Amino acid sequence: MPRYLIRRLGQAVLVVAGVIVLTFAIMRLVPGDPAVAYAGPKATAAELAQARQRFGLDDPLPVQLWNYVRDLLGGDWGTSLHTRQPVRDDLLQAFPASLELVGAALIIALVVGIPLGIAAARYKGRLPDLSVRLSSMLAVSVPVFWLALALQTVFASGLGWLPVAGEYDASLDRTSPLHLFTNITAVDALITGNWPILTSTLAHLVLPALVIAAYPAGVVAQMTRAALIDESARDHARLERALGFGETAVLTRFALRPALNPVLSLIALVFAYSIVNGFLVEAVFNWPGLGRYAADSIRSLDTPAIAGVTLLVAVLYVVANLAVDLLQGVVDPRVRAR
Amino acid sequence: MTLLAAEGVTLAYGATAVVHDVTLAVDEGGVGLIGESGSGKTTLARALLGLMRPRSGVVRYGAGDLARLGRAGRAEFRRAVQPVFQDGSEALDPRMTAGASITEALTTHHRMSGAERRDRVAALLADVGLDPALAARRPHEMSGGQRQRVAIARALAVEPRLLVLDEPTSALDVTVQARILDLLERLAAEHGLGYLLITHNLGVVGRLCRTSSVLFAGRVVESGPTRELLTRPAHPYTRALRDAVPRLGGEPPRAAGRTEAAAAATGCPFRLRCPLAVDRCREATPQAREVEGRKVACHRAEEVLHTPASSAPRVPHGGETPDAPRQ
Amino acid sequence: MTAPALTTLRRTPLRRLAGVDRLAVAGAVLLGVVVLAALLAPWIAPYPGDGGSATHPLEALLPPSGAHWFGTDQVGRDVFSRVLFGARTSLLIAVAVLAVSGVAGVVLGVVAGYAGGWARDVIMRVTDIFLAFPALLLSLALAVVLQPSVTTVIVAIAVTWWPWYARLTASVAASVATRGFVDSARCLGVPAPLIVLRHVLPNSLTPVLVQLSLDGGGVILTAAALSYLGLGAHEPTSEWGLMVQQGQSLFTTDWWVVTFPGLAILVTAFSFNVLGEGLRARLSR
Amino acid sequence: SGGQVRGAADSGPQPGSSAGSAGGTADNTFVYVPNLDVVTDWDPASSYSNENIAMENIYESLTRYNPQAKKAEPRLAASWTSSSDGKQWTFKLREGAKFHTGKPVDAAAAKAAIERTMKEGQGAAYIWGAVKKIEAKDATTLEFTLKYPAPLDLIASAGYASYVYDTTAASGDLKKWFGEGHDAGSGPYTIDSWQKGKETELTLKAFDGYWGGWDGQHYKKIAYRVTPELTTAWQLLQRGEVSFVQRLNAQLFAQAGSTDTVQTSQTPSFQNLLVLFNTAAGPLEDVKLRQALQKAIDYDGLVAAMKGAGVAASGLVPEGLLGNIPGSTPKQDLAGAEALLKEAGYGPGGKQLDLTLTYAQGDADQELLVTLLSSALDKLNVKLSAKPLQWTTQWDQGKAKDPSKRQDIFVMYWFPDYADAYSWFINVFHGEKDVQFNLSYLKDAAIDKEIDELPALTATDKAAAEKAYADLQNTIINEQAAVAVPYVQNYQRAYAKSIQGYVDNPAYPNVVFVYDLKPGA
Amino acid sequence: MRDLVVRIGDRVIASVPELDVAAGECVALVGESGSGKTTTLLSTLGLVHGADVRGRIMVGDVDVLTASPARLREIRGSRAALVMQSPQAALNPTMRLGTLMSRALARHGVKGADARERAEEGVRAVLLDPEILRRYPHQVSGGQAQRFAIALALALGAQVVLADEPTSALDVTVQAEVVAVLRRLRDERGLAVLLVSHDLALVSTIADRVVVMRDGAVVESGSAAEVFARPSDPYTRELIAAVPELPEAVPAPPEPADLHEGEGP
Ligand SMILES: Nc1ncnc2c1ncn2[C@@H]1O[C@H](COP(=O)(O)OP(=O)(O)OP(=O)(O)O)[C@@H](O)[C@H]1O
Ligand SMILES: Nc1ncnc2c1ncn2[C@@H]1O[C@H](COP(=O)(O)OP(=O)(O)OP(=O)(O)O)[C@@H](O)[C@H]1O
Ligand SMILES: [Mg+2]
Ligand SMILES: [Mg+2]
Repeated sequence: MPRYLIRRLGQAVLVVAGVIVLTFAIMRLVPGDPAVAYAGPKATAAELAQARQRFGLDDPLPVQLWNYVRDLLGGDWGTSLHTRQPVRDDLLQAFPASLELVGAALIIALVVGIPLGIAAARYKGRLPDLSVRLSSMLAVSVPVFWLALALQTVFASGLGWLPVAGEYDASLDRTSPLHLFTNITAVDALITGNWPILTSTLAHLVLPALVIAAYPAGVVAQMTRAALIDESARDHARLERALGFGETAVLTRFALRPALNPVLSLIALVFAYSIVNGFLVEAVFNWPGLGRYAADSIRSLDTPAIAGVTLLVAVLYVVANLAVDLLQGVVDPRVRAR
Repeated sequence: MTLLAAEGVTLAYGATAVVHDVTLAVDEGGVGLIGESGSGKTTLARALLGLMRPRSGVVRYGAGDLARLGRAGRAEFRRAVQPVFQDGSEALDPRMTAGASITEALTTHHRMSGAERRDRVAALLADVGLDPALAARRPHEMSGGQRQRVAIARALAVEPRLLVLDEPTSALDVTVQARILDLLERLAAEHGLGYLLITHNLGVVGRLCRTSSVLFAGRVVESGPTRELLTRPAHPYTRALRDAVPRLGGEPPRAAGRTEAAAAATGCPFRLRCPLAVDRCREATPQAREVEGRKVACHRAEEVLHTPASSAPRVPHGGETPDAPRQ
Repeated sequence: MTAPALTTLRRTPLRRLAGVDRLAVAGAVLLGVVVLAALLAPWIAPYPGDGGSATHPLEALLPPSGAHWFGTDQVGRDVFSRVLFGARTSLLIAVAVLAVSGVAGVVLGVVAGYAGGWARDVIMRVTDIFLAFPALLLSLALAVVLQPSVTTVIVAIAVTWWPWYARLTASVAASVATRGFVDSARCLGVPAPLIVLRHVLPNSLTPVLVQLSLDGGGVILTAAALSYLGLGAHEPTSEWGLMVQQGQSLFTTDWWVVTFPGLAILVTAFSFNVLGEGLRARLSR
Repeated sequence: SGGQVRGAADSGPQPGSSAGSAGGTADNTFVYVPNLDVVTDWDPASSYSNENIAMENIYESLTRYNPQAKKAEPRLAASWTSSSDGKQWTFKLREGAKFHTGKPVDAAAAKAAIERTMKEGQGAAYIWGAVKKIEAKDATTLEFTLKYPAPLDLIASAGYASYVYDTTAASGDLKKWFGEGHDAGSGPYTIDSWQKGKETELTLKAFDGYWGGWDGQHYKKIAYRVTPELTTAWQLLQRGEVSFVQRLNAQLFAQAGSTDTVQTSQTPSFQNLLVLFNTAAGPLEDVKLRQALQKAIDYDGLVAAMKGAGVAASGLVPEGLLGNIPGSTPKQDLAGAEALLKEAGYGPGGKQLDLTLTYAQGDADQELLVTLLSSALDKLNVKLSAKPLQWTTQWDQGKAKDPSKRQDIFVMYWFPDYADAYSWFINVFHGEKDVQFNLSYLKDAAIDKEIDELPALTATDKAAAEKAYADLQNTIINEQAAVAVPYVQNYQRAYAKSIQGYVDNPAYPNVVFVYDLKPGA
Repeated sequence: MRDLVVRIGDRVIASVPELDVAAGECVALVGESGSGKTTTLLSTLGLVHGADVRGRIMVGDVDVLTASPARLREIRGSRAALVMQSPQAALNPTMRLGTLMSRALARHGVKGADARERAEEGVRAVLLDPEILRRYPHQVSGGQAQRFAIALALALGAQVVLADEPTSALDVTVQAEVVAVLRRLRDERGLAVLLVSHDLALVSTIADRVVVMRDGAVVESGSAAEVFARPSDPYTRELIAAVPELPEAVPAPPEPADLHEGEGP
């Protein structure tokens, strides 16, 4: 296990390094001169030159890259052009909200997707299976930005069951202010026992989380079904049947655990995908997360911010992958032996 | 005359060596290579076929080193040495008809007109006892036996001097297996082919090979005339193998000690499973030496040869001595 | 023993079709309808001009009716006609992206898978890096750099899509490369490029083709998302994502402007998914 | 970041406050819904962006423009006089006004603030361009000496750069201090909390020492809840979660008009849309092409499709301001456009003309213009590549040092910094050393000279000024074809039924003077 | 087990007019690949899916074909247990052997200390250390895994073991070990064994009776000694002829006296 871990870590570091280089390359391709953006429209030639020097824009590219990496490691992710705040602070501000949203979505996806996958595998080829397959395919085919609008119109403004937008009822800030620890509203509300904010946050989470959950739920259901069917056709399932276990028991008590492995390896991918889907959904629901920040930076060609978001999501993906690998070791002892 | 030989070959996948310092020569008579699953038979075959480079040692083809052959030498080697793998369906491209597969072999080394090709394909198929109409079929449209014969026909198409047969029948039914073995025997006799036959089936080697080597954990533990090896094994492992083979109407097979024990990393690799192991076996790796007409790597070979089987490995009996599991 | 095997020979094409997964057929039919709509758009659209540059501001935002099945948009264009023309844009993007990234990915993947060694290491690490960026994210970053246009969308998505095929092909090709028939061809002395072309490539393609058809939906969704964010197609091109974005603020008042293009995306992506899923089910059997 | 508190720490849970009920009116908070981030610059000297919706409630200028009376009225200045030549202005300050820092608002403080703003020279600081000298005669008397005659009472009412603030508020770097979210104004509200990027970005609370006092009904708090999507904003308003939506589209506005819980107001504004053509570089250097583009715009269609959100423009200067020229509303003329294109070698059958255009991200009306224009041009073999951008980005690109990086067509709204037509000309069409707002890059000495004479003419001879404005507009629009003006915006506001006393003041776009409102029942 | 008659589907995959296995008896099903051996074996437990199974299959006093699914699950494992071809693949990779054992025991109503005792006893009976219960399948050798499968059957109290080519994936030396365990249990505990194999040599050393199948039909059956000595069907003769013979050891080593007493085909 340790050796395997070290190799995986090494790979991850390599990928992160590549991600940094690629991000750097893209940033250099962006039209517009960062020095002009920094020095402002009225800058004199001397001021411009000074800005160029400050940003090291006159250095050869490898030196610039090196400086960039050094700054990143030193915690300097640049300054956003549109918020005029350090990108790192912006990200720290926006990320917890995204995490909250995507976390809720993934929980929904797992809670819905896995049982559906089990049901489909249990009744393979019959009506439940067909309906699960079709609905999961629908779920992965639906454009999220459109789904967001549709759900909001129907459930929030039409039926009025759920809040329209926002993270929680803002007036609660005045009646029961929230102490922040993790910056994740629901979590903080929970640990500080701030029930009004917690219930409000959960109510506000439902719609956006459902929208973001559509894709992962579909994928998880499909994958669970496929893996379970695979697994239940294996020799060990036959033995389990021969030991007197019924079909449902074979699926849930025996096949599910090895089948979870491929499902797990999807989670990292789906996690990153969902964060990016937030780019399309957060604006509709006014969710103050990474997605809205990213969308804003893209619209304002805010290179440092775009680079920051890109880096953050890519690194998250790598980390999530690593975490999933470790988790797989928990689920599947064979992995541990590697 | 030796056509192909491994001299002190060590083979490795990544960092782990799986074949250690093996010397083996293939000449015109059949040569057998026996060993349990995972002992390195296929790996050695791949090296002999030039599909894998030895970490140390050389594979000799004729007088030259296989790794150092020039373009022409390599082409000649390719024509002279052909493999037949375990599973016919594996050896044939699933997308090619039998005819196309054989044609590919024909045209790789020779230019041929279309008519010539068709004739040769038909002749080759007939040679291995198949209906030439089979040329139009794809692997999945043929039975295992048919596939294996097509694979043999393909190997024969380049008119090799030597075949490397890696468990050519283990995927097949006993009846089909018998037919293929008959065919090989006949072809070897008719074409004067040399071959290396890899198998874990002692009966097959006994029938087809004049000399044999026994591989254990990547080491040749015994080699010599097949008949000698099978009737009077000098290595405890050879003996265990032979005793474990069930015989039609014969005694129930005997198990050879702690079969789940791994090969030892130091000293004699077999010692953990060996009923005759003594301290010396732990201390020194036995080197191959001549004992009564064969080469054997065992400190106690003479004793094995001359002890009656009563002291041979026993089936552990009763519940009183459960095996100490080893990891 | 050969009897069951022989029956496959006698199968008529019709029977073979019957054996194909019903889902795959359903997907193919649905997709066929979309393709037909795209191809025939200029002839079947009630107002072909509206698919392009015609505008009728005085007829803006008419609800669905006999004259305008899907109503009209902010500048009075027939939404039905634009949805039909939008199929052209979406399918063009999907086909172009899949072709470009498919070819690039397969070529690199086969090389990596067959050659192994450092070539494989280099190619796989590079794909790993690209894979660390979710497709939409990297496309976004690229689309910001490039001028927004359909070509930009194609390039941006293709750049993020090829690594999937490279990785898939590499793993398939690597396992194909260890199969007996490849060894057997090497032992025959067949030159490496020929082995790759003749044996490795054809035997590695099937899963890639299935993946390609599964991905059609993903590409269409990504393209729509890019246009939705204003980084893709622009006026007066008919593009579904763009249509949703422009009609977004009208959803509660003039629902048809957004609903139909959204449904079009859904149906097209769905048909790709059903087809791919059907093919995959067929393949894994 | 343990222990940070979100929300007002000082006002603990209040008994009886109904959680989750209509946010806003119930607890005496006015909730404003902007569609963009509120604050980009907290420095009252350089602030020149959306934060005006907050700044106008925090800071005060000497005067305020009254759109009904069409003149400046007292604010921090209780009264003022000017010399007959218009070069000497004396303002009498209100007594008893206090900064939020506790310091009194006196003439010396006002002088310091305005001088700092002039010195910083950023944002709209140019409005003080005529000022030669400021003197604090006594605690309440502030005297301005001008280089040339200018309407200083109007100038002092400007929406930007006119604020009076406490320049001694910070012990260290004042700009930095502002940037941390502090204020030094004298207005009715002061900053309560500010969290960039959060949904409720900013809250203001009542300043107890406000000179106007807090008798009667007033909102005690203002919250700014950023909501980019119009639909979302509308739904929030409909459900009573917010008080005021800055902007809806025509359809939602119509719906709002027939919704019981909501009231609407529609006001003609001083804000018009400018389609600026790049006269300095690229294909549009050719005046024929610019004229062709002017003719390609479907003016009537656009106004029709806007369904009331805009009215046809007549010249550069909106109705209600001196300099407006009635009866010169443009019309689409595709045949004319085609002929002009042909002359220049383009058009159907000729070369394809590729043009780039930038406009404001998320602005439905500009989007309509772009759709109509690109469709019309498409028929004329002109390919328009339009890019929606956030303002700063669009603007930065427009100001690019390298002319080849600039767009061919720049679409933006313009409204005067104070209620005077001069703003369009001096800012947008006067030649500039470094490009600021002259985004058609027009550089014409004759035009510049005429513009430079405008303030003096306005201050002295109205009729001559009127004629000068008409001439200038003819030159710029018809001869130079530097711009097309498709429409003047109507401000369409929607707000909670309970709010009483709301008046839209077009001189301060989007600003709600919350102190003036009554929360109602 | 009496009167086992199996007919399957419209296409006959396996048709066995009669097949009885008595306690303490080892019956071998032999035949080429695809001849229906596995199908016959699985139908004994009602585990053949997607096929039309007719006839009468009795396991003890339970008619497999008419029994309720619950009753059927009841007898699976506790009356008749399965040992499959590939040892590791037959065990759930994510589960310790002990977990599988205790779940199976719990399924048949044995829990707690009782279960632990039964498990350890079963494992000891196949000459394994109970320590093996703490391992995962990938940590045991093929022979151990196969013996564990037999231990499962013993712990559950099965009277008959259905072994589907239990040794064909194993090396000869390991095979000998598994076969020895089977034989011993048959002799000592009266375990009935239904063995599927295509290795005639192996069968000849262990089976009491032999059933030869081809293309889903039984071509010959009888006592092992009889079938091997005087095969009546040409196909059986071919099968026997195909068994590769080892050169006889000359001189044949004398048999150790303390082993294999009193048995033989
Ligand atoms: N590609 C590979 N990478 C790493 N290890 C391998 C590879 N192929 C084989 N091995 C290992 O090398 C050893 C020898 O394998 P090899 O296939 O040569 O054995 P074999 O004697 O042919 O076995 P069998 O009878 O099962 O075919 C085994 O331990 C096997 O696990
Ligand atoms: N589920 C199934 N559906 C259709 N045909 C099947 C199914 N299972 C088995 N068969 C067919 O039934 C026949 C008998 O299969 P069975 O597995 O019983 O043979 P076998 O004697 O065990 O063969 P082997 O020695 O290869 O294990 C074969 O032709 C097989 O293809
Ligand atoms: Mg092998
Ligand atoms: Mg079988």
